[in-house]
Amino acid sequence: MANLTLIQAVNDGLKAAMRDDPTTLVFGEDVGPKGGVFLATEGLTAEFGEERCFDTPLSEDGIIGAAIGMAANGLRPIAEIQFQDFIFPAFDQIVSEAAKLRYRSGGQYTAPMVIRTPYGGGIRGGLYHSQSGEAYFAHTPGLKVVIPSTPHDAKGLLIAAINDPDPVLFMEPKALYRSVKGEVPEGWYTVDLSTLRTVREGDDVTVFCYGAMVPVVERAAATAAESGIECNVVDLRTLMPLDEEGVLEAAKSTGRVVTVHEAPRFCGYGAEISAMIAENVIEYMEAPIRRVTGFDTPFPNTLEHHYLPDERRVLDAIEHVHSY
Amino acid sequence: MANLTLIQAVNDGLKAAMRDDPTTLVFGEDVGPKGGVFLATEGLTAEFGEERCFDTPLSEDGIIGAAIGMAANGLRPIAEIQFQDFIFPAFDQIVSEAAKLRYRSGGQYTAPMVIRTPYGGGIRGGLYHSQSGEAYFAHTPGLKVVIPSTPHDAKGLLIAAINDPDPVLFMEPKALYRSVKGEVPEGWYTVDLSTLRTVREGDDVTVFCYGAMVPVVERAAATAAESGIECNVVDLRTLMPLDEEGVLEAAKSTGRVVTVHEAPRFCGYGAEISAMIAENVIEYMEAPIRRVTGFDTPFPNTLEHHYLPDERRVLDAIEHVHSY
Amino acid sequence: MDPNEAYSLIDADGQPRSKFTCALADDELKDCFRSMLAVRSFDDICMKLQRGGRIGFSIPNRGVEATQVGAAAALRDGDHIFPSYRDFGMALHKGVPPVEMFHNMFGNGRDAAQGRQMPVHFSFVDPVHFFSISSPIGTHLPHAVGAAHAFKVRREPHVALASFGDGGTSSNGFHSGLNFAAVMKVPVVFLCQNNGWAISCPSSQQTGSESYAIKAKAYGMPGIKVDGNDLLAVHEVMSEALERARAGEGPTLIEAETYRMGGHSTSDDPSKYVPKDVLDKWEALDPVKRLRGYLEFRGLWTQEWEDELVASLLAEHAAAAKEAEAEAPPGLETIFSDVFESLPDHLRKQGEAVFDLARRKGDAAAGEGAFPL
Amino acid sequence: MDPNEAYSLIDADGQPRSKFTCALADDELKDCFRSMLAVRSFDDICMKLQRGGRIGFSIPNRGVEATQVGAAAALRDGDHIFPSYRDFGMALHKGVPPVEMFHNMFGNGRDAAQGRQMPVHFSFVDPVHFFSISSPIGTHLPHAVGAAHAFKVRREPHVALASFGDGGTSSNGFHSGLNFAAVMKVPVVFLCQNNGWAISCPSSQQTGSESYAIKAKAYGMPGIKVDGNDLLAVHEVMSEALERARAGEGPTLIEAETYRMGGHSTSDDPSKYVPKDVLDKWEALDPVKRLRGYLEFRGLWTQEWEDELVASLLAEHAAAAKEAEAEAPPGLETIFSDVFESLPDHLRKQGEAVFDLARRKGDAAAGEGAFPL
Ligand SMILES: Cc1ncc(C[n+]2csc(CCOP(=O)(O)OP(=O)(O)O)c2C)c(N)n1
Ligand SMILES: Cc1ncc(C[n+]2csc(CCOP(=O)(O)OP(=O)(O)O)c2C)c(N)n1
Ligand SMILES: [Mg+2]
Ligand SMILES: [Mg+2]
Repeated sequence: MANLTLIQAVNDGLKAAMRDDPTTLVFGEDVGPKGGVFLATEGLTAEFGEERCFDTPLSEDGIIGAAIGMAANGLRPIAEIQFQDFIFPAFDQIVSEAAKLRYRSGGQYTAPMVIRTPYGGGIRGGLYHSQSGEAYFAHTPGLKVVIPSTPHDAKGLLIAAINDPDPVLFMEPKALYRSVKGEVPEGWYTVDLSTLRTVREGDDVTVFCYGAMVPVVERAAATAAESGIECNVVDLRTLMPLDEEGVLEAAKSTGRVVTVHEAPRFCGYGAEISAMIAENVIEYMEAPIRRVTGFDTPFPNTLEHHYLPDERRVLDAIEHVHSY
Repeated sequence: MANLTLIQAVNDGLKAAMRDDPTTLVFGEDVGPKGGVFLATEGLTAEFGEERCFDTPLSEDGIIGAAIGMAANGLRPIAEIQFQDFIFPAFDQIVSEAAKLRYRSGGQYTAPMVIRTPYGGGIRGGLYHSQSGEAYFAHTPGLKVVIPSTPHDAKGLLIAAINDPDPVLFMEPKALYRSVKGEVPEGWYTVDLSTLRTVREGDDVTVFCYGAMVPVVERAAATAAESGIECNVVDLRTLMPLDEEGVLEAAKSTGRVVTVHEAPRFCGYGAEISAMIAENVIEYMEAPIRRVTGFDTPFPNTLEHHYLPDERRVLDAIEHVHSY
Repeated sequence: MDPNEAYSLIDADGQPRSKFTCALADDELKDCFRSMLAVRSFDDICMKLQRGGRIGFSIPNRGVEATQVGAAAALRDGDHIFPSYRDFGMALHKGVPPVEMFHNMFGNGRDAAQGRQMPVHFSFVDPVHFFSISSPIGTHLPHAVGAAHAFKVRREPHVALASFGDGGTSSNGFHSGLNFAAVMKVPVVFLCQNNGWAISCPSSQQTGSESYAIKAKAYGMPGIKVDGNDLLAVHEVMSEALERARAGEGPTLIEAETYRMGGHSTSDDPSKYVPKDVLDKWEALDPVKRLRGYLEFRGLWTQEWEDELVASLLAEHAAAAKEAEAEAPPGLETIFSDVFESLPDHLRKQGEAVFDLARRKGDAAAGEGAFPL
Repeated sequence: MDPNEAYSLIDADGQPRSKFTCALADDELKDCFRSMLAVRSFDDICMKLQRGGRIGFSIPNRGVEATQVGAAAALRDGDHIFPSYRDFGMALHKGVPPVEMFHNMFGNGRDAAQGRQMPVHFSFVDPVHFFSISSPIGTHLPHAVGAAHAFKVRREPHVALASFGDGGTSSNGFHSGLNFAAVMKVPVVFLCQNNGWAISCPSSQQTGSESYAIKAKAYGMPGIKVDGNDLLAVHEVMSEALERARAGEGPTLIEAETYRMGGHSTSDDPSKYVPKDVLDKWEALDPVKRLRGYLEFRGLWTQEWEDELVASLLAEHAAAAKEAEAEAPPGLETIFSDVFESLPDHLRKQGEAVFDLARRKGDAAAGEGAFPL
């Protein structure tokens, strides 16, 4: 075990996967000699050579398009998109191609690949270095969407994603890159996709969250506990395919639900959680299903701390559904 | 008044807007001499000249990008994307640029423009001529999203969209292009954006729908009425900004809600409707909030009639929430 | 070679323009001719099936047979084709059984893709890697680059061929694909079939450049323009480009100048925009006629042989179409399979609901909508 | 002109390479020199503010001043600039008050964009149309094309200038922008500032082409390569391209070959990838030194004059920075305004909730995150 930051765990996971499987390769903008703008790919070119870790021209369309062709022809590409905000030039390749290749060819061609990309706010990145796009991708049939919130999960889920037979969007909460640390096993291991992680047990209010919102929710839950409200905090980890049974069970267990994410609320991922509950277990609900989210505006810069859900806002929602 | 099909109403609306405002112009693939693959733009080049209605190279990125520049510099562009399935090469321009221009410049630059695009299934178009992408756009702050379901609304909402100071995605239900006909006033008129249309009144079950699902829901509601279930059918018409108060009122009025759309369910637009209700008026709900939607798969071809919500499926949901 | 001048070996009647050595042996030449007739036969049957309402859609291929067959003939075993929807001539030449293609045209349960795609959106792995066609234009160019990179890192002597139209040169994928290919120096050949039109958009409104081949300059690769109705010329420039690729010298862009003699698709009415005199000009340059002329010049052609070929192709294709039409549609479960390798819970439940509803309320009825209306 | 050879008028010491007539009058030349010093001054202050933790981010501009100022100087009133984040030299030369720029650097309430954007993402309409900068690379090229189309249909004699980097040539927007511009024949000039790097990616891995200027061939427009550290040469080729555009002759692509002497941004450590000897080579070609040499040759320069300029610029910029730093941050309501022209209900409610929560639970605390970490 080593005590690593989340970004170190990602780096460690990449190395473990690349040592394990010679068909894996990493590419994207600045991932080579520079090691990535966040240093996620540091040391890879040195260890694995330029053929297995290299820089590409500035085209996300080309990065993802080439990855699909590699994946369809026997390699295991791990593509980096420098910020999720810059994934949109490749949206067509992801949505029209990677997501639909298996279906439209009856499995004759497939795209087992991972797209790693940092997402979310908290680094004073303004409109274009802060966005959270999970809802776009979770709404697209054929893609898997994974978001870790701890160093342990970051490494284990990343290796699982690389091993997965389907295209996986692996979203890394950049606000946590260096702000969380944790025990990470050495070498190769996986954390199963489509499993939830119970962060904290409690009988009063269920809080669903993922990524950089997990520590925010943990703090809010700790404060709530001081006034006797015990929260069941669930880290979704894999947003698609989601462990829906697990979500419904957790919702039923308290009858009071809050969902937290950074992305805009309208048609955000939290809406699906609410809808799923309202469709399947509404009779267990004892309070409105609350969402604490980013606002339905672009992401501001100077005022980002107002935009991002913080402990205050989460706690307020917990108290509200608890006292309802 | 003339009795027009929906596509004729679109054509009529374009002409009315272009006669009214000399800064309007129409462009896209095949919209010139050919008049568009669905003939929505027929006759425009002849009447308004090549400077105001013209074909572009095959690049949606270029079409939307150029439209933004025109809009920011005093023109009123009306861009056509031939099928919504082909809007994704322009996703970056729409999401990163059109949607955020006003915000990021403090209103110094704006993008008053309309993107017209046919969407949805029912024409044996398979994966790439059938998709419904409204959730992607409704989730993107800064865009308006409009979907008409009648010839009257198609013309009136289109003109309103063209007159609107913000970028509007105008999605046309291609399955209805020639299958519905209706009275359409001559000349220039608008239907206000962000207003709901009550399609049918009823006290038992509220059904929210839009676009090509409206006639499907109407048929289901008529059948339901035969067995004494009276539906309150609401055509949302403008998906963003939505008349949320109106939606909540309609939901409360029956306490039983069904939402219908063609797009995949997971993180689809229906999820937002459910979430909004579960957050604000859950205490009025007397049954689970049901969604009748496309499946969470790409859009199939031979079996499209199984994929698309039909009267059977809508009726089943109505009966289910009614008898709950 | 000047990228703005089309390279050609035989004239409109198939006579050699000057002395040259033909790399194709007699039987290969005859085989190519057979494939061109096969394309025409397949095409004709599809058009008739579509007019008769028995299939929903097709894409005419008349006029472009020499480009497709000539290019396919230059490929070797192990090379991969990344085609667009108009490229079924390549599949036919590479020996894909017509009945498999008709399974796709009818979207039946024996279609490799379970009728999920529109007609002409083929996908094969055997006897040739003919990559799954998608409708969005230009997306497959970077796929070919990625596949070529896999050949390169595995030190395999194969090449990826990406084929697309003049309209495709405006797409994002053209730009990223050619750029990546040149920077990565991978074994890929880009074949732009300039057939004069992107639906109704003529080349003059597609680009301001002098030719499509010259676009290669923007990426630092050779750009060759070839007479696309001259099978020999297409075969020769393709072969050279493939050899360069195999030798590790990187990608090539080839523009094959040809002409789409029919509409864009069965939904299109080209009389609205195609000038009659241009059609006549190209009719005189008919690729089948030209190869026929050359075969005759080489003493390889008789009318009788051609008549027999045409008859046997018609019989084979008609039988294949009949067989495919008689097949059952895909099972309902195919809506949900192949989204992921294994079926996740939410799709299992959605599938169960379909079967349950069918039991309770009867089956869904097919709609009346038809492609583009 | 050969698009692979950089056009240049003055040598490394500012001496004319051969006889030429300089289109710039004495005062214009002096003004350009002043602007180059202004860029350097602004840049230095921003670097210091960033190192001191007083602003979050900046983009160094040392080395590329001649390109930006030379290009801006060639524009006329009414022309629009579509800049990228490194282009503040153009804004300074066009007379944007430095204090307005510092409002943006500090993201305060007097920033035109209410502190919504990161530093250096400027937007001005007055005294020049300096289009709102966004981070995504290359998206603004088609915007310039659209704006130019508006000039064309209104028969206005203006030109749109789109400025971008070598990395930007790989973007979707480069391809669609140049293609549309040539087909639509609109008055636009594309200025590629080839500064050697796209963050850490050298030109050799950005493209396989011989130059960036030659990419113009793919679109059928003139492509000119110019010595980007030679203000006179930049000004001359820009002026010619602008005249062509104004005369209705369509777009031009200009590659200005220059060098980024600093890091990509304040978050970047270029020592990891920039070779020292290359830096030395370019240091010798410093654009300020070169224009200084030419001014001296023309008898327009004295050390005293320059010292005074530097001192007054420093005083002006320092005062402006101080003023901006003292400004209050934007009001909370600016999170919700300018999403649409008018505030829709759902945003009004979200805004009210923010105020309500602040009343009940106190204000949100600023986080500790800093740009790229
Ligand atoms: C991204 C995208 N935009 C639009 C379309 C609609 N469309 C189908 S084919 C076509 C024209 C293609 O022309 P070209 O590339 O020359 O190929 P050709 O049909 O001539 O073989 C268009 C615009 C599409 N399929 N994909
Ligand atoms: C679409 C997109 N992808 C990635 C980035 C991250 N990024 C910011 S600047 C940059 C390099 C740009 O290089 P160049 O165009 O040469 O401009 P320069 O910084 O050298 O002026 C990259 C990759 C981005 N801003 N946008
Ligand atoms: Mg074509
Ligand atoms: Mg650069």
